[in-house]
Amino acid sequence: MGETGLVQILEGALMAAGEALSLQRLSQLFDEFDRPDNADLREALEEVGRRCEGRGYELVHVAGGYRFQVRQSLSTWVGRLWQERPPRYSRALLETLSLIAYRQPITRGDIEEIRGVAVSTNIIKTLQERDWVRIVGHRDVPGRPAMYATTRQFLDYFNLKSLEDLPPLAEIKDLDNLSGDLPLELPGEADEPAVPEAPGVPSELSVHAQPATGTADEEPRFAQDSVSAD
Amino acid sequence: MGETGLVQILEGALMAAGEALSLQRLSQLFDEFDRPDNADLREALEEVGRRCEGRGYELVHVAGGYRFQVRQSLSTWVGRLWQERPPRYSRALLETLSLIAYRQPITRGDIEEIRGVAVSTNIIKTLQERDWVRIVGHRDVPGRPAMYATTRQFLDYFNLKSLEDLPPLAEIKDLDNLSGDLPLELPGEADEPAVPEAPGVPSELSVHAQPATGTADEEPRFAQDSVSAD
Amino acid sequence: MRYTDGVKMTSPPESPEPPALRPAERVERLLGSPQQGEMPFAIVMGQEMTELPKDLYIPPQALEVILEAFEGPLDLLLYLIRRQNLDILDIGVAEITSQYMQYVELMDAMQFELAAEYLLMAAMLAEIKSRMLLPRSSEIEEDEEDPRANLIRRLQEYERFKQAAEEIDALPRVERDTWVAKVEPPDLKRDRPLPDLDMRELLVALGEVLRRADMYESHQIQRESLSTRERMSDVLEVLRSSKFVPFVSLFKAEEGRLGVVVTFLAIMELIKESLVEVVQTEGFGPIHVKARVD
Repeated sequence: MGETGLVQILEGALMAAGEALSLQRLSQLFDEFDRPDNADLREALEEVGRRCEGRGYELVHVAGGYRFQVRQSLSTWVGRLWQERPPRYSRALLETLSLIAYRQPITRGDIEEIRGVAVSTNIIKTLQERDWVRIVGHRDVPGRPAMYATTRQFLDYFNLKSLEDLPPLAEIKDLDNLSGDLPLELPGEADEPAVPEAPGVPSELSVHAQPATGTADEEPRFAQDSVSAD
Repeated sequence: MGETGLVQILEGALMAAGEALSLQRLSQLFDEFDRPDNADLREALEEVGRRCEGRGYELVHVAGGYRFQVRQSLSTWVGRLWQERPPRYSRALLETLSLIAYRQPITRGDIEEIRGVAVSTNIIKTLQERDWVRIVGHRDVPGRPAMYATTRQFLDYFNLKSLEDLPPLAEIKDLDNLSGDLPLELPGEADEPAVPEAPGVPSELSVHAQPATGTADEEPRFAQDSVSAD
Repeated sequence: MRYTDGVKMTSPPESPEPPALRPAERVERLLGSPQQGEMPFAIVMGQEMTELPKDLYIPPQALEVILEAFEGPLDLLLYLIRRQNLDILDIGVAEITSQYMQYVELMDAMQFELAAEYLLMAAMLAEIKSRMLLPRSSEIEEDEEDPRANLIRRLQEYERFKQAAEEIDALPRVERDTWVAKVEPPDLKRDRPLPDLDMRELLVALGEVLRRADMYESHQIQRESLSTRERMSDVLEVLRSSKFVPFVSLFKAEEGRLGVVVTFLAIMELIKESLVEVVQTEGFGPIHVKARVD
């Protein structure tokens, strides 16, 4: 088998890159006169993915593009390569991160309102230093608070292709049938819209359409995470 | 084929390590009670190597141990992953080059006199290395300064048959129109325009001593004047 | 944990570490699980107490751990509700309030600097409780919302993000569950790309320098024929290598009359600028040209 075909070139580049490579970056590996088009690249990438069958790694497609990565089933062993344990993140950080992820663009005030506690500056700083979160603007209210959104690096880190791949938010239950120690229950109560401004699922979805999310991918409709046919 | 066998574990670890792994380090990926011995490891590594046949990478055995390496034959393509963006020439270099083009043969002193600031050696060196400028003689004055002219390569780069094809000087008089069409961000440009019109500039200041031109600070910053940092 | 050779394992091994205790579990460990007693042994603030407030027997050093375990008053309330396997929609405000107050009082008693949010929540709970105890007049009732509604909405909203945070934490993550390939690249012949230059950039630069030069009047660029200047360079190039060159050899007949004139002008200019030396050893003898310096 040839060793400088399109498939081999992609294999070599993806192995060496150390990060995900977009179709655009992959195409730039080639001179203009023999640059493969995106259809060629996709086809070759599928072949690259198939060739990972039975290997200790797989080709995955995340927000930033394609990358080889260790199969999760091997993390027990491969993780021992490094002395330090992977960083653990506090609940406060993860809750802040999830609010930014699902509700972006969002201000610190919004986050504090939902969490019911102040958000420490360190958490925001850590999230920004990790390149998971960035400021995408300022809300036009007094104080012009910064609005935060997640980044492509966030999606890459958590193996996501877009915000739509985030686990769905739990639904909010109706307040219609409040019971408990309320002394009286009257029929009129049921007519009342229980959660007048309930955000519900549809408004959650609108978040995904935000241009600021960094998910504008060259092919948002790619169906599988993993390209390999295993 | 299983995905958590010895071969797969080694593949995953070697791919993720980013450096060569010795037999000892590889064996430490395993719990004591199911640690493979060196013979097992070697055998598995041989299999890992065989499985690279026809791939864009290979398993090599170096002093530090084993590592995957992208095949040398792919360096042309893979190398482009790290290709630097071409730097930009400094304003000082552009001015120098344009004066050489339009006033050749010209000495460094001539250029400095017109530009009002010293011309760094690096600029001349860069232009010579690019083969755009050459020394065509030395003026018979004290110090015998070199006289510079542009080259055939300079004309070729700009698709000119001869210097006569250079746009006439009259055309560039209408500078504002010209730069208006250009999305140029020339170094120092922002600082400069105010100066020539500045009413407060004492006329007796010689050109050489003019500190306010915005380019006067270029001389100490050789690194910026020069394109290449090497 | 064993790797298998050649056999696909159905369930991939999990992280070697024991999973982190959920905060609630940590608290349970410290406090012991609540147990329902048979009979109320006391009535506190009108509330029957059927269990010992075990929360009160917290060793001081554990307090910090407990507080750390909660991400604020909403989290603490959620914990109290879930500990009793209650649905958020079923919370008995009076009971939750009293439990919440126990925590707050305890924290206070331990002189733990209590975040203002906890006290704010305590006030809110007390208000809800009092509103619910008030007899409701039937006219107002219809358009009056359940006093708990707002609190419940906030609890629900917080809980979904608390849950989302746990789910995000569980996503396969780089550096913990997977690693991105980073393999040695081949030897790279890295040629540094040269800057691109647009003729217009050059012109803008020249225009700028000329404008500056004009300003100081001392340097006027004359508009000379570029062909002459180019030819000056060419002549100098020819003269560069050798010593004396026959004057006539600098002319090329095939360039025609104009070419001859341009070359002649160039040599004249070079002489004027003292760049070349012209010698003629005898009258009407051959003329030789030499660069002034070699």
